[in-house]
Amino acid sequence: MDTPLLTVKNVKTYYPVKTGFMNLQTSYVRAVDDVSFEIYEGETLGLVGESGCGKSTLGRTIIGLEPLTDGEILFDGKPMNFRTDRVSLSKQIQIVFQDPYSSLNPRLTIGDLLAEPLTVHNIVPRNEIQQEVTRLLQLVGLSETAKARYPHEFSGGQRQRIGIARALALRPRLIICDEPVSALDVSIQAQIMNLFKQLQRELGLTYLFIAHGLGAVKYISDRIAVMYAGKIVEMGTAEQIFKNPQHEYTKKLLGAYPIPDPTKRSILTQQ
Amino acid sequence: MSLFKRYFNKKKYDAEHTVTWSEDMPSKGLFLKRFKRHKLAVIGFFYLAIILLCAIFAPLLAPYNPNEITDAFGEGPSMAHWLGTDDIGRDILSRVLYAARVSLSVGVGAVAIAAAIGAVLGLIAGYFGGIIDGIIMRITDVFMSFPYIMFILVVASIVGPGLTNIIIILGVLGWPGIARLVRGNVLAIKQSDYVKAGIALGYSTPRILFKHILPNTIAPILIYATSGVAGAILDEAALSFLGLGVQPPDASWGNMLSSAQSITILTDQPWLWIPPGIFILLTVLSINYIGDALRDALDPRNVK
Amino acid sequence: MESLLSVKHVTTAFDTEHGKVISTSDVSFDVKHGETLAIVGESGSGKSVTALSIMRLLGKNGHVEEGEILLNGIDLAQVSDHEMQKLRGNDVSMIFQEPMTALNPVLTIGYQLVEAIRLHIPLEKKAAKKLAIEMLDKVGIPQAERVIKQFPFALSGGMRQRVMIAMALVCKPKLLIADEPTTALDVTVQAQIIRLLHSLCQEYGTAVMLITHDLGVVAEMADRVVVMYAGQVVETTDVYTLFEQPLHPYTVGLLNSIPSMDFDNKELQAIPGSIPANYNQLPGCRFANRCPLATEHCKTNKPELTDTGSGHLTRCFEWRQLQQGGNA
Amino acid sequence: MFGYILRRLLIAIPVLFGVTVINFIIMRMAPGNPIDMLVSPKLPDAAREAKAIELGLNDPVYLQYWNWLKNLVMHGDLGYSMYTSEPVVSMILERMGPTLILMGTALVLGLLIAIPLGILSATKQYSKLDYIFVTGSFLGISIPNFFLGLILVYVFAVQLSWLPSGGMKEVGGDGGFGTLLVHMILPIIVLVANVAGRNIRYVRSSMLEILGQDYLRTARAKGLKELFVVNRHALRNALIPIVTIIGLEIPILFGGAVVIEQIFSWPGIGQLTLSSIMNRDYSTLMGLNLVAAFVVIAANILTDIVYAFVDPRIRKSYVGGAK
Repeated sequence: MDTPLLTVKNVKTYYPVKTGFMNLQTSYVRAVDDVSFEIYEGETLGLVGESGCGKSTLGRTIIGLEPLTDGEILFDGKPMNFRTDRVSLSKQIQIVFQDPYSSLNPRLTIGDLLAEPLTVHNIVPRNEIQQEVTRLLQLVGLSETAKARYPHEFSGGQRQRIGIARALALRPRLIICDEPVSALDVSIQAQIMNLFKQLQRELGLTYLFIAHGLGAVKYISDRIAVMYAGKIVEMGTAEQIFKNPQHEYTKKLLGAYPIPDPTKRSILTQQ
Repeated sequence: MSLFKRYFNKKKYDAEHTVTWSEDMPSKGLFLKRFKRHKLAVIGFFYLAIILLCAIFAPLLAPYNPNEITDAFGEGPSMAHWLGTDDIGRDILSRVLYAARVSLSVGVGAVAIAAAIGAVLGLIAGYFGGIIDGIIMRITDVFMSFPYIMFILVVASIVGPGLTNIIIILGVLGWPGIARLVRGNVLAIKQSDYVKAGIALGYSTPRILFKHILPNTIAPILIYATSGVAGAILDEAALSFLGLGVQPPDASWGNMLSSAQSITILTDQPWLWIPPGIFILLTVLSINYIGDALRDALDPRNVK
Repeated sequence: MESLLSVKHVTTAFDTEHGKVISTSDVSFDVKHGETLAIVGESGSGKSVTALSIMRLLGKNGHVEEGEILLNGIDLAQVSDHEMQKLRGNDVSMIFQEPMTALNPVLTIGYQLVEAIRLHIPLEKKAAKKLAIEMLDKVGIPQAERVIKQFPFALSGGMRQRVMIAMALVCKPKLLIADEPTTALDVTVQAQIIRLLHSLCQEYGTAVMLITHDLGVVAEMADRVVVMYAGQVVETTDVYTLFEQPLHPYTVGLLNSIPSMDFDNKELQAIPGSIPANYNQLPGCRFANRCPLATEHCKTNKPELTDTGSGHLTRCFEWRQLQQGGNA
Repeated sequence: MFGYILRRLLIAIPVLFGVTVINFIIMRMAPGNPIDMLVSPKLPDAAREAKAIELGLNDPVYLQYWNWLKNLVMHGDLGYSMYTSEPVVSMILERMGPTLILMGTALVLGLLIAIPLGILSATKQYSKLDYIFVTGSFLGISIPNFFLGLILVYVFAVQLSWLPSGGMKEVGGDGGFGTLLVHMILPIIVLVANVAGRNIRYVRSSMLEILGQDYLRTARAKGLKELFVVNRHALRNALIPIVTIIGLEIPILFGGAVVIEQIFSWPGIGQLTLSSIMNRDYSTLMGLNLVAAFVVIAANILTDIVYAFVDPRIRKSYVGGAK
């Protein structure tokens, strides 16, 4: 494993909040507070933590959707500057969102929605666009007839598939998955997670998989980072984290996870 | 747990299995279906269509030239003059038909100007935020502090009355309302994931603004615009009634009504002022009903 | 001993823009005194509608078409509004999923709690306030005296859910219906709320009807389980048999969809497809389009809830195939 | 809470400033010589010239504006009417009373009708009652107020002659409270029809929004009667949007007053506006426009303050509410 695909060095994302009398004082919410880690090509790093721990903010900072207050992010060893080379970076790194009902423009048909990135960055010659849209749809398990339909005609699970197809349009190498399955039913979650794994096998993708469901993270991640109050408190392979967690918070998190086996009732037994 | 492994590997299941989706009604059908439920709005729609036709084809439909002095002075409705004539002998029916042009053009013209200015400023204020937003919003506050009718009266008295002036004044002073509405919508849409996805996909700001954000503000603008048209028609009528709108001899429902300010005309010649009043009422009423139906039909919230 | 609540063949329908929509059909189950019954199902399965039908909170255009809901012998579907209001919060009470919006934002916590008390317990304002503070302590809210004067927006999601539990249990009801009480909460807070619910209900002898889609929570809390799919009850059994020997393909599929905690890196067997939109009009079994065991017979006949022995009910013709799969 | 109010006041300052700037610009656009506007015509010419220099009327525009503003703020001097050469301020103050009586009563009565009807039609949605109130409110906002005024005069004053057709008191009468009331009936009916029409549907839609909230379902689950659910829980929340009506209605009422005072020859600001327009009396016009704008801004601030009382989230959050 030579240079990591993504290197995050001492990243901080602070939000100024106006408080006090007449809003004169500004205190800072330290959403992401000095985080460093690396992801290697083809790997899936799981990022888990409770709401408000800063995991989504971190994910969005990496792809330039949130302001980077301090620290450095390298892609393939080179520093990422979204102000100047947003276009080239969009072909390297993409994002899938959590809320299936807000991630698709309600006014565009699925065909237009998938064709747009292709035409903007002319990924394929003009006459092959429709073909490429069909390929993307089949890649995520949807049929060609979806092209003429509008987002409100699809279920949550299907919309997530469309979101994934859109992210794949520019053929990125790294995908930030910002809680892509948290809003879905358990059976649909399993479908989408299998899809993620299959795409990783076929296209050699690298994932930063953000979720608050421990089960999902365990199933899909090679390595896992546990976040608490803007900091990574523990990081290791999935087996290390689940088999013998070191940090107090990780133990508390694992202990609180309801195990789907009535014979091992962990929550009610411990205090 | 081996039970599940043995049981399930009888048939291979994987993600490729194509997925069926609910046969929901296409959005166009749903829109019409929900609009039709508002009976009064449908009636209003047909009424408005008739008024529009009368306005366009006024020269053909009107029995007389609106300013033509006939020999009948101040007579009541008769076979020759269905709605009677005024003291100068002009035929009321013809004037009412020509006046329809005034009201509709003011309504649509003023709102078009207001919508154009308001939408652009609202879009900019909403999307860029920060100081630009602060400045634009303070300007709208200032404009909205002046009582609307008084402000128009003052400006009209300086700039001078007349149809085009009225349209421009109503348009130029009408934009703050729409600007605030569009800004509110843009602020909400800006947070949505499909805009963030657009940024991540490397779309340019104009593309995001005009291809992704603006189309999603059209519905609220449309709903606000219908009440704007109704308001503009009422404002023009009020101005003309007060003598500062459309100037005689041109006909406007408002200035036809102002003649009724004299007690004699009010009591003895009701056919002079009642028809224009009724026309304003029916036109504004239908536009308001259509606006209400639009709000229900376009409201994404109740996509049950 | 007669069960506390028995729901018999209940069908609930809503009048909507597209005409009448039947959301649950032929739902039957019982809740015994002090028992925790879990109702498991995914979105659209009708589990929340069933709960709201019991509390008769279906709103203006929802109503119970057929069936009986007997609470201690009183049929809640027929009883008068006034009578129902006397029961709500006293004999049967309910807590909801979204703590952030479940409390009135412009009224203090104290006001809303005292109101719940004085509706059913004849106490003076002062005494009621004292009971309210005791109840807040009981549900583990620190500095209850201060919280009484505060407004809901000042409390976290977990705290607000505790206030809801206090409000629901203060009159010591016989049955508590909990509609996805922990879904909107973080894992650590969820564990605390599960412990709190369990201990309080045991202390008061209150039966719990827990509605959830999380089989982990079911395993932790439930004694018996009802599985619902597309508006119907498809399986009913005790919690141990459900995880050990489920007799309905949907339940099997659900259990297979959960990533297991041990590291056999078992491939997840996702249930393909989705719930058919027109499931009310289907001639046969509603799970047929996604079921690996589905036969022509399944597609044309409606399976009934059959007892496979010792009260283990399932709504499937081919359940024996699951049984022949033999035990683990 | 105090911080919140102060902040609202601070925001109002640039708006006030903006209003005076725009007013001054329009004044500059108006035909006629600024001297006639700002210097009392009673003074002999030499003194007028001196006063003109004193006011710096031939200084650059922004200086003139500054002097005008200083003059306005210090002595409340709005210049002199170009028609009656009386100080504009006294003319306005003299006529402010009748207009405020008219607007105030119309607003109060309008809300007394709109709020209960709006709530009733929301709680009994799609019932006969709801249909009647909504249709009534559509009529209220669609009928031009002068047309309604003419009809009322035609019916009540002319045909039935129950009510006077205009003015505040009988010509030469003593102008007691009784006659004032009688004279107010028709204009108030017109204004109230407008106010109620606009706000019944506003209250109804805000109420419908609240009726769908989760906390009402919680209240019902406690065993509360539907009546109490609406009165105690829903109404308290409906107060918040209802308070904003005051801020919205004042500017529109001014407009209505202008038309109504014309039809019913009511000696208020509206009539003064129209007479000033007819007489090309721009200085009075500017004064009227400015004062009206001040009243609107004052109303907005008042609304914000009342808003803070009604909505605890604002009351608490600005005094370092408990986190």
